[in-house]
Amino acid sequence: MSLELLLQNILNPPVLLFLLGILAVLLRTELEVPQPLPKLFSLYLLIAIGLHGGYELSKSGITSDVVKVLLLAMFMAVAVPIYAFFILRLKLDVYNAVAIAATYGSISAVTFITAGSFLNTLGGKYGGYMVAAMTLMESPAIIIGLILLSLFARRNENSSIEWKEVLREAFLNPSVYILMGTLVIGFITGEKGWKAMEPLFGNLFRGMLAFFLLDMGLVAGRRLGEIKRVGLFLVAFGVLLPIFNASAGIFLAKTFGLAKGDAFMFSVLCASASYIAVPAAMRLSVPEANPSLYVTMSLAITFPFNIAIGIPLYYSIINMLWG
Amino acid sequence: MSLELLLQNILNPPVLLFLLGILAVLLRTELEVPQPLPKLFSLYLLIAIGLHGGYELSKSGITSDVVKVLLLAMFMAVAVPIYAFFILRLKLDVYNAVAIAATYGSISAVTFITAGSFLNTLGGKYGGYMVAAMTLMESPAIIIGLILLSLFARRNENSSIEWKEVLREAFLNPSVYILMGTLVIGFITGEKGWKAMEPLFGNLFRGMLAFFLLDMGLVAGRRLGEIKRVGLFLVAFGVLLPIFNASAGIFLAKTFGLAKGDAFMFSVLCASASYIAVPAAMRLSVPEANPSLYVTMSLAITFPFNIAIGIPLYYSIINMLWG
Amino acid sequence: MSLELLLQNILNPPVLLFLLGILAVLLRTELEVPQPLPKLFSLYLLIAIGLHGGYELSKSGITSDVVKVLLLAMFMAVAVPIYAFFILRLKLDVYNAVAIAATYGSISAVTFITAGSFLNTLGGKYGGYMVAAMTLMESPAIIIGLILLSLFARRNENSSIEWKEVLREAFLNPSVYILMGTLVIGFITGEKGWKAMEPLFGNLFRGMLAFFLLDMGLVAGRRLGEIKRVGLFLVAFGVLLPIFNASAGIFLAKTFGLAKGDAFMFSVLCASASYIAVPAAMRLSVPEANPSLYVTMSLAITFPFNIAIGIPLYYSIINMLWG
Amino acid sequence: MKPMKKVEIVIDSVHLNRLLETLEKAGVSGYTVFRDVLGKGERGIMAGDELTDVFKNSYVITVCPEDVAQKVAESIRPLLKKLGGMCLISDVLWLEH
Amino acid sequence: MKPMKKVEIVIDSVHLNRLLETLEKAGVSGYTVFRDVLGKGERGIMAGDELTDVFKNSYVITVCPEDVAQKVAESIRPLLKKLGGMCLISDVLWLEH
Amino acid sequence: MKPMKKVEIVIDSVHLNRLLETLEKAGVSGYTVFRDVLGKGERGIMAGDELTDVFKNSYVITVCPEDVAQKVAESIRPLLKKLGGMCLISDVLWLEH
Ligand SMILES: Nc1ncnc2c1ncn2[C@@H]1O[C@H](COP(=O)(O)O)[C@@H](O)[C@H]1O
Ligand SMILES: Nc1ncnc2c1ncn2[C@@H]1O[C@H](COP(=O)(O)O)[C@@H](O)[C@H]1O
Ligand SMILES: Nc1ncnc2c1ncn2[C@@H]1O[C@H](COP(=O)(O)O)[C@@H](O)[C@H]1O
Ligand code: NA
Ligand code: NA
Ligand code: NA
Repeated sequence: MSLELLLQNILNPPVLLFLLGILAVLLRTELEVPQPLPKLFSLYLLIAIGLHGGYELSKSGITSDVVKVLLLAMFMAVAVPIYAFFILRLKLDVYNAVAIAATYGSISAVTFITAGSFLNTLGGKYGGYMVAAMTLMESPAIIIGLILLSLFARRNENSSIEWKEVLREAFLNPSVYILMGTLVIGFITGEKGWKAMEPLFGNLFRGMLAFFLLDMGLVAGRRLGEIKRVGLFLVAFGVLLPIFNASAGIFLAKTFGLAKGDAFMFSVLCASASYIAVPAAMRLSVPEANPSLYVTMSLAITFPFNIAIGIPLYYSIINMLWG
Repeated sequence: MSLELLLQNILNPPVLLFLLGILAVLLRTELEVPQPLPKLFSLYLLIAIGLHGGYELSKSGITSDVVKVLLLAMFMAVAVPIYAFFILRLKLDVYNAVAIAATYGSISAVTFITAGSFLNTLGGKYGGYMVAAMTLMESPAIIIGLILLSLFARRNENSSIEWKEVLREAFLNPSVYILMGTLVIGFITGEKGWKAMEPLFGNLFRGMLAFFLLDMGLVAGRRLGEIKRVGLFLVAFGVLLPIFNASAGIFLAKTFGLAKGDAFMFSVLCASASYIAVPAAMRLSVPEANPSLYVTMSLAITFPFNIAIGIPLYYSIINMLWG
Repeated sequence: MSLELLLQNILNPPVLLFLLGILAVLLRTELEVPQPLPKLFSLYLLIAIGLHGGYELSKSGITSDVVKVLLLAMFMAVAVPIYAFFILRLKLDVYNAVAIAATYGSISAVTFITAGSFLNTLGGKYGGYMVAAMTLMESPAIIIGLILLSLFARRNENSSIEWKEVLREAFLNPSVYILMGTLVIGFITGEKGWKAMEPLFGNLFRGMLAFFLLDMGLVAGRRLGEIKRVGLFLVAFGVLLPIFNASAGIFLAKTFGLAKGDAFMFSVLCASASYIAVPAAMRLSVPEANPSLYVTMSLAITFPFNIAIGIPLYYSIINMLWG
Repeated sequence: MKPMKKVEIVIDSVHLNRLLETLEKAGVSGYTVFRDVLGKGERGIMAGDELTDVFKNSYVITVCPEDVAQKVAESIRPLLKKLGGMCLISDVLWLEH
Repeated sequence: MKPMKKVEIVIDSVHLNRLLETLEKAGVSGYTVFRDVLGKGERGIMAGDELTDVFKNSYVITVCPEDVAQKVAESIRPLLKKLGGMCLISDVLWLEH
Repeated sequence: MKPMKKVEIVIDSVHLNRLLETLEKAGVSGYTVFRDVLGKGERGIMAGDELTDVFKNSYVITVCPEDVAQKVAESIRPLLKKLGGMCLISDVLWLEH
């Protein structure tokens, strides 16, 4: 990865605001973005990306290429939590291994969005169906995680998994639902719908992302203090697994002939870890696992790593391979 | 009403987001737009429509046509709660009849705004004074309701109505106040003022409406479960009275020669029911009435009906009559 | 000051919305902009002004003129709280004198922003470094105040000032931090960064200011009732000191040859009083002082005075001197 | 530490102002208010409605001497009868400072 | 005024629904819920995390007769054992209206 | 169920951190915090001011054994004397789990 690319990524208002947020915590300022403003930003970003993705999809149509991407996405969403689990079991009990594996099997929408914004500044493009791929990749890890749990954990009756609840939590959690819904709405209403929504959900997008990343920096910064309790193994895991996942994604993308921009976004999806949907699901279904581990790893290690270094790194690899 | 018109209304991002909100509740997702974000959206919409209406009014001036519309608005705002009350008394006690009658005598700003957005997509227009008409129509129903109450209910001393409070609640409730205030500000500052406000309060308007309607869908959806407790009579009332009110509005509009767009907006005002100002006032002044009835009817029956079916229905009638 | 200029200032949506907010309280409407929406607006305004100032600074570069302005800013930020303290001591105990002096020694970002918006409508301009000057002027008054306190108050051990806390509170309070941070980000990312942020942080700026001033009107209005308890001396102080400070600022600006727009913004900074950062710091470090005094003076007297009368007044003086 | 009575009240948010006036008239020296509290009681679920305060409770604590508590209870009873809600009284020790 | 038991419970917000179901099964006639409460206990600091409810508590009050309180305590104990949290019981007088 | 003391404290939100530090030093095992509580007392109305925490209270509950409660009371008294606020102590039963 060239230093230039790294700087091009970092010296951008969104990433700098993220760092400003982290620094605010380190310097113990009392800066905060109080609840529920973060929810306003995350809702906005999900709706914006859903509507825009749906609109793009309505232009391109659902081609065999689209189906290919979706199948690859599905495959990685199932594979990652499984191999992550067995790696984690080397050091951790079943509960924590399940929760962390599920966290890394799923994705982070904000990482995806930041990568898209980075790609745009370089003049690149990705297909609207990548948003569908992202949506597809959110949930399977939760199911896989709980299957692993019921296979490997001996829990007493009381703790039996309520599958109906779990399936709802997995497939109808707010972010999956809103992404899916707005994707469909964007697809149905096409050009005309998008033109009406663009002033809010298109033009303001990068500014809102920057604003939200300031808050993400605060949230990540607050978790930084917990890193020492996470231990070296998990810190290394939180950096190396994303790199490995991205590489696996790039390999698949090359093998199956994805376009350059799509390959990049796919690798970012593989590399990213969930910090909203999966932690909420794990807290509910695997209360034995320690949320300080999986939330801290996802928020304070993997997310900043991807935002600052991962994104240009994966891009430079792809740049080499796709030319 | 042609199917095409119905689809043209429904296949729009705002209405689809409203349906997405309802569906989110039916599917028991945990999607929510937490407080006070809904207040941000409703404040925004009120200010935007007030400023824009005032600006339009500053262009057209206050003509005899304007006075005509305002008088018609006043007339309907007084007439509707009276006849609604006597219809409701067929089945209900005085308290609930008063509360529901007041609810239907007043208006819903979001219904008005959605209708305006629908009109725009069809290339239609309405006068800025329609916003003044809407403002005028919010309050009288509360007063009429309480006059009916003091005429027909036997309450003990303790429950005597505090008229001063009631009048303040009616004429200075937040939405009336903000609409009136921004209407005046838009009127005073004219072209120059509007140009400065347009990027926020004009360009983003349709997107913000769509965002807010997602939340309105959630709120309406949560009330849907109460419909069975409301009973068939009131459900029918919640659909038929709006149609009747709209028809009465159309009849008056035709008789007094209103322009097409104004007639449409006027009919929507007549058809709509309040779910913010009036319920708050009724809860305070008529605690004997059951809020599950009037809030549910307004939010879960009449509002969705108007948004999805009423708006294109009234438009197609007007289209026939005005040609 | 010509009446025309006064009207030009007042008959603007932002100032009128401020008055609408005050009136809402006087009429006892229940209008409110609930928490944390005010924080959303104030964060937005700080980020917007920081990014834009940094961008402007990246165009002009850091010249000797810039250094001159910053030194003047520093000087006033130290001088004002000192002479304010001795004036206040004529009537008040040490604690309240310190707290009020610090309040007036610091600045109000919203007053600055409103002045900038006024200047723009008149076709004027100010340098991006004025934002840096503003940032510089926020904190010193807190330190000076606490130095005065330790010199003049006899407090028991328990109450000894925790200087480390105080310095952090002064230099790393949220508004100083965010202004400084976004100024640097705007400077670093220059033209390209600003272009990406402009749709949100540039185009919407005046609308957001107007929205926020509505809330500021409510907050100021709620404090109006306390004015009678503040006493004539402090009311006079709250109007006369700003005028004196602005005059001192104008004198310095003229002496040192500042450009017209910069001189105006500098005089507004000198005239304005803090109602966020300093009150929070005083509440913490000087609990003996009565917050009803310093918050009321700053919010309900000086802020409205500056917004409605001070801004055009200082401008007309400068217009005379600079021609 | 002084023995006092702690009075806890849950009431519809729309009627909060009226309750506070009643408390002041009964002579309490202070109170603490928690807005936006949810709940369930005889009159059904109060789960917030995001648009108005119609389905929202407020929770108020006031600490006072026995005789004032008695007065508070009496003046609140008709309010609760009409508007619903809940009122609890218990013993506490008040730390004097 | 009727002597009753006041049961106070602090639990992770994610498990609030389960708690309320348990209370209803135990036969309480009502409850009051305070969402978004922070705290510290055996399992560390619950300081909110702004993105999910993972590090947030809810605080619930339910007032009931002694026997119901007993039942509530029993049915809540396994919940608290597994999920953490706190449950307190004390005496109050309930103002009848 | 173990008999314990429940200590309730109302304090200015700006001084919350200092209070929590004091509690920890006094040896409490946990606490629960309600932020953004309004109120009225000797020092006037705390009705929130929307811009800072200057006119806002926080409400804290900590449950502890009698001796710790005593210690808490002592170490809190000077704080309340200087900063205002309120502290209550009462008896509760703590459900062991
Ligand atoms: N037994 C109870 N325990 C705790 N809170 C209650 C109880 N009963 C009623 N409440 C509270 O008081 C409010 C009004 O009660 P009600 O008037 O009975 O519907 C409810 O929404 C609850 O917040
Ligand atoms: N001694 C205590 N006093 C007050 N609240 C407590 C206490 N212990 C625990 N809590 C509350 O219960 C929550 C869960 O406690 P725990 O399961 O022990 O971590 C904490 O976050 C606190 O809000
Ligand atoms: N008698 C009381 N009952 C309940 N809360 C009180 C009482 N007195 C004071 N408070 C609370 O403590 C805060 C500070 O009280 P003070 O320092 O007396 O102004 C008030 O804002 C109230 O929230
Ligand atoms: Na992943
Ligand atoms: Na109507
Ligand atoms: Na100043």
